[in-house]
Amino acid sequence: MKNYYKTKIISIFFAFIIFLSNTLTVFASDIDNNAKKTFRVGMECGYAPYNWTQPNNKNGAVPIFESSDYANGYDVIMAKRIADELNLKLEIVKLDWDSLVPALQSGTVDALIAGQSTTANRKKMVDFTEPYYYASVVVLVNADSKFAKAKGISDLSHASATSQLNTFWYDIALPQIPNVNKLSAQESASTMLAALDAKKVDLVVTDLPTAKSALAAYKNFKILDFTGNNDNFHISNEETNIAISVKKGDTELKNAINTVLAKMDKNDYDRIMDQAISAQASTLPNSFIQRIIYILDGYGFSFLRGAGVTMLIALVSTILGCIIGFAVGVIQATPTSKHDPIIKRVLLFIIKLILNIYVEFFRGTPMMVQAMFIYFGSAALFNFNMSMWFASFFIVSINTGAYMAETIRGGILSIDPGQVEGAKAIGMTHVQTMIYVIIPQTFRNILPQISNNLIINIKDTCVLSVIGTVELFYVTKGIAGALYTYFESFTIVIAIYFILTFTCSKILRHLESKLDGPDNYDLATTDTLAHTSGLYKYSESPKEEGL
Amino acid sequence: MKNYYKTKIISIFFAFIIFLSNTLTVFASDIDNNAKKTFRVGMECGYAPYNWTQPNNKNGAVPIFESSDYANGYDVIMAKRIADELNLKLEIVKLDWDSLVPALQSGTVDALIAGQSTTANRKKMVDFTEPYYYASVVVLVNADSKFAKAKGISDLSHASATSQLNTFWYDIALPQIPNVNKLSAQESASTMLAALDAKKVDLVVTDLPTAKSALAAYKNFKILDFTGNNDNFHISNEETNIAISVKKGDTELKNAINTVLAKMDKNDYDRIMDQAISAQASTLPNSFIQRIIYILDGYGFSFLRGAGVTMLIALVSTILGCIIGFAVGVIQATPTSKHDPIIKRVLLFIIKLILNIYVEFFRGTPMMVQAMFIYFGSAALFNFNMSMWFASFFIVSINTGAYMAETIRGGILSIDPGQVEGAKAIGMTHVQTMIYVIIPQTFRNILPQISNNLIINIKDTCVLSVIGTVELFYVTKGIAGALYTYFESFTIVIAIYFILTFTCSKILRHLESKLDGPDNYDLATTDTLAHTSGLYKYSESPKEEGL
Amino acid sequence: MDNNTENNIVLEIKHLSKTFGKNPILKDINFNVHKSDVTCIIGSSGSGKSTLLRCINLLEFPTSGEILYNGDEITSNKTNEASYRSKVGMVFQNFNLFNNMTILQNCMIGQIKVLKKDVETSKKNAIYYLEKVGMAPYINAKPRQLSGGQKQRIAIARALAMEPDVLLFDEPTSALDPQMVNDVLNVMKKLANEGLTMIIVTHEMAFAKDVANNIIFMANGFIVEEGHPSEIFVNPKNPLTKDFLGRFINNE
Amino acid sequence: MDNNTENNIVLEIKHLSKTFGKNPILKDINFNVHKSDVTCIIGSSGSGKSTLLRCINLLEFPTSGEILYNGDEITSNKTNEASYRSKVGMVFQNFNLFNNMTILQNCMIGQIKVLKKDVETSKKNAIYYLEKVGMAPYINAKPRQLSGGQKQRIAIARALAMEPDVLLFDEPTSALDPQMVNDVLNVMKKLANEGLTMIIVTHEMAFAKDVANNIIFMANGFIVEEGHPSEIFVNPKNPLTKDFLGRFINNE
Ligand SMILES: Nc1ncnc2c1ncn2[C@@H]1O[C@H](COP(=O)(O)OP(=O)(O)OP(=O)(O)O)[C@@H](O)[C@H]1O
Ligand SMILES: Nc1ncnc2c1ncn2[C@@H]1O[C@H](COP(=O)(O)OP(=O)(O)OP(=O)(O)O)[C@@H](O)[C@H]1O
Ligand SMILES: [Mg+2]
Ligand SMILES: [Mg+2]
Repeated sequence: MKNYYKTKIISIFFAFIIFLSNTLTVFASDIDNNAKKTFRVGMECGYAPYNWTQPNNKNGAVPIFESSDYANGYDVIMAKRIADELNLKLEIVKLDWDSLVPALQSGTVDALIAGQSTTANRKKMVDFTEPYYYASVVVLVNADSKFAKAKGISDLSHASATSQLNTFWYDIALPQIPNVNKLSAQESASTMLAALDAKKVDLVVTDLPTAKSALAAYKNFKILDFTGNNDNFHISNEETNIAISVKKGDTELKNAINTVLAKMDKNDYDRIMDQAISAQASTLPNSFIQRIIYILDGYGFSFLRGAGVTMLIALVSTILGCIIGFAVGVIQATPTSKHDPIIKRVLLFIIKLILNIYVEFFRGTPMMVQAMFIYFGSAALFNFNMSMWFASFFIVSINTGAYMAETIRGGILSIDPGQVEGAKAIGMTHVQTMIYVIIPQTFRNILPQISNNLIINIKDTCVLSVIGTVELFYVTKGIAGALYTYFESFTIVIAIYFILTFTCSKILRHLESKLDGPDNYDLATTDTLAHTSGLYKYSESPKEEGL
Repeated sequence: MKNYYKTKIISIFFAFIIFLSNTLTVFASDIDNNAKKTFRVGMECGYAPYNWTQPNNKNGAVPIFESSDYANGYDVIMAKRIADELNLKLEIVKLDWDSLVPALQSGTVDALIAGQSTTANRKKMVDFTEPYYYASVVVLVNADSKFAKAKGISDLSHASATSQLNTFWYDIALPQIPNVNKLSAQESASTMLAALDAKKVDLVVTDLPTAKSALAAYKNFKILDFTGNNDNFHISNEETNIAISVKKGDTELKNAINTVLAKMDKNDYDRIMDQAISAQASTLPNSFIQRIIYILDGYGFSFLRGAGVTMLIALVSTILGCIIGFAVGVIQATPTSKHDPIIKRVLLFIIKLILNIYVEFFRGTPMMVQAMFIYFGSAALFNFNMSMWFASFFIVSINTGAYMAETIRGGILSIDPGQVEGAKAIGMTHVQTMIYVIIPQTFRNILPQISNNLIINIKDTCVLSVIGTVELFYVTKGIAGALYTYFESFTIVIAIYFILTFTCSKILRHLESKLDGPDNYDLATTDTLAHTSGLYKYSESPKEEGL
Repeated sequence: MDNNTENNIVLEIKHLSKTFGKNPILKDINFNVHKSDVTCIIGSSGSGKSTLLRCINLLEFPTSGEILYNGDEITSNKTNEASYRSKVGMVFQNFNLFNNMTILQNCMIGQIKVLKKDVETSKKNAIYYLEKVGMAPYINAKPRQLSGGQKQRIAIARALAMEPDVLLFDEPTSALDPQMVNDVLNVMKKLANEGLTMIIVTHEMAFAKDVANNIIFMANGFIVEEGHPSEIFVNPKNPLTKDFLGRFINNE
Repeated sequence: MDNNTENNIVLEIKHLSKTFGKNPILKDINFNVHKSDVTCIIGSSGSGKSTLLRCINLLEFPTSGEILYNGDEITSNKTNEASYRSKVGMVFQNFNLFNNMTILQNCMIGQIKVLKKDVETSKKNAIYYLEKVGMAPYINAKPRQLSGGQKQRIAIARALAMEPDVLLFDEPTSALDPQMVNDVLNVMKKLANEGLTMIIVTHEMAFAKDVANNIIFMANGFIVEEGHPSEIFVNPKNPLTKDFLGRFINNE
């Protein structure tokens, strides 16, 4: 069984990394193949409780190859034991889930100890050892639920239930509960657990390791394990047997590992799994606050980078968008009179019409759809392959511009018409009037709107994930999925968003009061005037003073 | 092979329907089991080219049980042939993908002819007949690509490639291409094809029926089918064999079907598949415009309902949000002077602080995260189980309120302070001043902003899909996935969004000019005055007129 | 009207001063206003006349000093500003008409919302005062459609329609022609006779001389001289007053 | 200054009329302004004086009729409005100072941006005119911090600093005290001697009499009477004029 949600996030992320720098190639070729005594084991280092990443070597964690982090979990414990028994030097290689089999086939790693179930498809690609774990299917309920005392799946009749999307838990196991009220599948293990915690469902179906891990995070859950009971789910071994894989034909290693496994039985496995889960529970601290610290410790840099990307796109696009918005808003607020030359009026009419279409279209359609059309469509229609970065800036700017145009049109209309007349009366052209008199006053009045827009942009960049931009929200979903720490990760990201937006809004508020200028003025003294004019002689007659 | 993306959408949708009305239960019990001569076949009616829904009976489509629509496709053709040969009356039952096996087990249907591959898991739940199709894995490229002439998968070396997320095409087949540049998986078959069309990748891996269907939509694609060649993908039969399933133990029906299938061979299957695909191609018209009409014809009501939900949430929430925003904005713009009583100042300070936190928090964090926290969190923390509708209105309103509060604060600040003084001088209280003088003027000035906000809300309701609200965007994603008509469906939805937002923005613009009032006034005549005052006697002295 | 006793004092300004930032604008202002008094404040531009009126109306808060209205200290925290202002009205130098309302609504809103009169009475009353200033035909116009003098007359009518005890006028005739000034003068005289107390800031010395029974001359934020028009305009004592009134007295 | 020949005509107004909606405001206005003329327009409130000035400045477009500036038809489509207005300046009844600028910037911006003068010269020039109206010490203030009379003087200084050929004043002394009116009068007289052409809308008859060499009396959108102040103020011919000037002539 596999957390597909996580896979998706990580694989897209990984693909993006490859795309950018081809690091994987470099990485793969870096490995020297002469160290005969080394036992290279590939795993994801992010599929608790089988394997996970931690920032220190607590609980016997093993350093990850070419990284400052450590790996731990059931797989790592098993890998250490196998390496010990076979007298090999263990090296843990962290790989994307989708890269595991290719890495094994290419010889990058010697074996995969990665919580893989022995599906027929995989069997064609690799050779499996004997199972090193049996992941039986269990039910999780709230301890205070009326189903907590169930003795078999028929006692769960009429319960509302869910499980994870695209898993055999949901597709095959769940429907076996009689008269079950099967609700829609949850996208990830973490949302599934959150739904149970929120009592949106009576129970969830999952496997034992996941359930045990969940207990570490949710103390109020209870596991219902009907193993050995006839009134249980009927699931094939293929799905529940978890085994180690080696390169096809590498019988030598396979046999060696099998001899090690032969020394253990199911009880040993369960004991080791409990050990791993308790290590995980001890790694993932008990209290909410400490978990947040733990996540920040391990993933702080990812959050930072995501926040950086988000802020970069939001800031640049807001500025560009404001410029576009001012240009469009000013043109749209240009008055036409019957007395202007006909050419000017026609031209202005056409320009205004085009700008109107621009504003209405981009304001009126979701940015996500626009992003897809522009990014994919530019290539399909015009054969113009724009970069992901260019597309991101372009899309957000052009959207901000459309919104700002309306804001600015409104802002201009709300300035006292006397200001325009004052400017016209001293001979300013329309453009000069706008630049020196109207826009500065509009700008001050719409600063709260600009601040709103910047904040919207900070948050809305998340839709850019459809074209592969790795911004803050995208990063967070990945982390939440990897650690089952749904509320914790989102609390962190909410805090980060809040800090970003709050800082921006405070800076803009400060700008507002700065633009308002001081509440009082200083009277110019003789000296100042003499100094500023260089010529002027201030007359100090009492009459002048009295004015 | 299955389109998982689609499954997800449909299953959530379906679960929602069950949740609301338990229609499925009613439906299942409605079926009378005495019609012995009936052959009830379950399928999804939305997995082209195996089966799909169409609005008419063209190309020999069969009516769907208890529906005004018709089903057609490879499965339907096969079902008709089997029913004919066995002299049974065919009845097509449309079921959610996830409900297929349970429906078979419960006896709701007699057989599933639904493009199912014969995976081991399924084998445990149902009995499969002999395969009735072999879905070999193929490669799709652009006809003008340098890979178009490849003779085997090794000729595809170094190509950039992708496929659909969570399929064996991506997980198992794709990595078999040597040195492939494997990009991140696409969420659905439709985006996968769009990416190839946009030349973001050199090739995609898929199965033959999908590829053939794709050709109907994308004329510029070419299929590379290496079947029979050694240099091909190595895939197990389990994945490629497509079979009919009957209830476990129903050997009678299984054998009957097998005798029918025994009369056909692989060539027959391919011919029938081609027939289905050409029917699909003829169902799905060639030109872009006609396809759009076709989609509108079949799914018009779904679009309408989605648009209705979207508009309902957007309108109600914008109005509620404006009210919240005005309340908050007015309080925040209340001036405090040193001369107010200390209690009033402290109270106002606290209220302003709380409102500030509200505004900054809701402006500052993504609505999607808020939706999840509020919807799940309200139950987990306060044991308050809010309905999906209440949550939708609540979340969008409270967000709009936070944005509007800032807008209104800015709007109030930009009104000439003389207006406040004028009102105060005739003895109005702060609240009266706001209600009768300041807010009406602010309201007119910020109408463009309200229009912006309404439009944002129309579009942003799409994030409510995380809590299961079936609004426009959500509906569209489902339709796009079901028909492989990515650009067409999104063109439709862009048009719908545009119509909705454009109408709203025009209505509000109209309101703007209406609020501005007529450009000229009518002089009150003696009569009017006498009429209005009921008392007043207008003096017509020349002096009065001259004023 | 000169024989006012202490009991008749409506407004008492004691040691009032006002500072904007570092600039002192009003410095130790002291004067009393009796019932039915018409007090005219004259003085050069920027001498603090408007600021003084705004302080009396509590639109600006005095930096120090006291303002007593019918013997009550109104700068204290306990004053209900709104109800005080409904008794002490003000006509602004720049009118401050409500832009979102027609002329009629401008004159009715205060009566309806503050004085809680019904709509019919308010309308009759509004039209009565609009007629007095010759603006009755314009009841449907919006402020932005009117000429300066028309706006000024509306502002006067709006304040009168509230029928306050005290009215503060800030240059109520600045945008009016001599004929119109005359009309407004007559209205004011009539109101004074009916018992309305008025404080008028004006630059029209003739107007001040005609209407006032007390003249206050301000310069540099101080009250330089105060007295009956017959004294001030005929025999100004302070050299600043003499200088200021020079042109007017010569014209007479 | 009376012996102007036809060659000296700066502004020629021919059959000008203006209608707002259904209300005719200006009706068949005809008059000429010669170089260095000081034309005063008087008339009751709402008679269309401001509208006439705004038409001359092209802020309102005449419904019919012609305006010729130095012989050129300026209501035609070909006129460059901005450059015309840089030669024909205007001082507004409600000042219209730029709220986003200090006093100094208000007086400099036009010189820099329209006349393309350099910053130093503009500053010297601005301070020169500000000094003339006694507002030099306030160069750092913002318009909202000034009294009515102070704003009015800034508005005058701003227009003067543009050194136009023709200046249109809309009640330039309405917010000023008699002394200040005197000062402004002197400034204007000096400018007239230096060759500036002025059209002044005013309610101050004394001022009009002192400064003008041509008086136009308007009523109900018509020009009722036009002539030298010595005629109009002494022997008004039209009964409307007589009625209007009644109070002023009596006061004299
Ligand atoms: N935008 C407008 N729409 C309709 N009517 C207007 C508009 N502007 C001015 N008016 C009307 O035109 C008439 C003349 O106005 P104008 O401002 O020219 O008068 P004025 O002679 O300057 O008066 P005052 O001495 O009071 O300033 C007035 O009755 C006024 O109501
Ligand atoms: N908000 C403010 N901030 C700073 N200074 C101000 C403010 N309001 C007024 N002043 C200053 O206070 C002084 C007095 O202003 P005030 O308006 O009371 O004068 P005034 O006597 O009414 O003059 P006028 O006859 O021109 O209307 C002026 O110098 C003005 O610049
Ligand atoms: Mg004043
Ligand atoms: Mg006027």
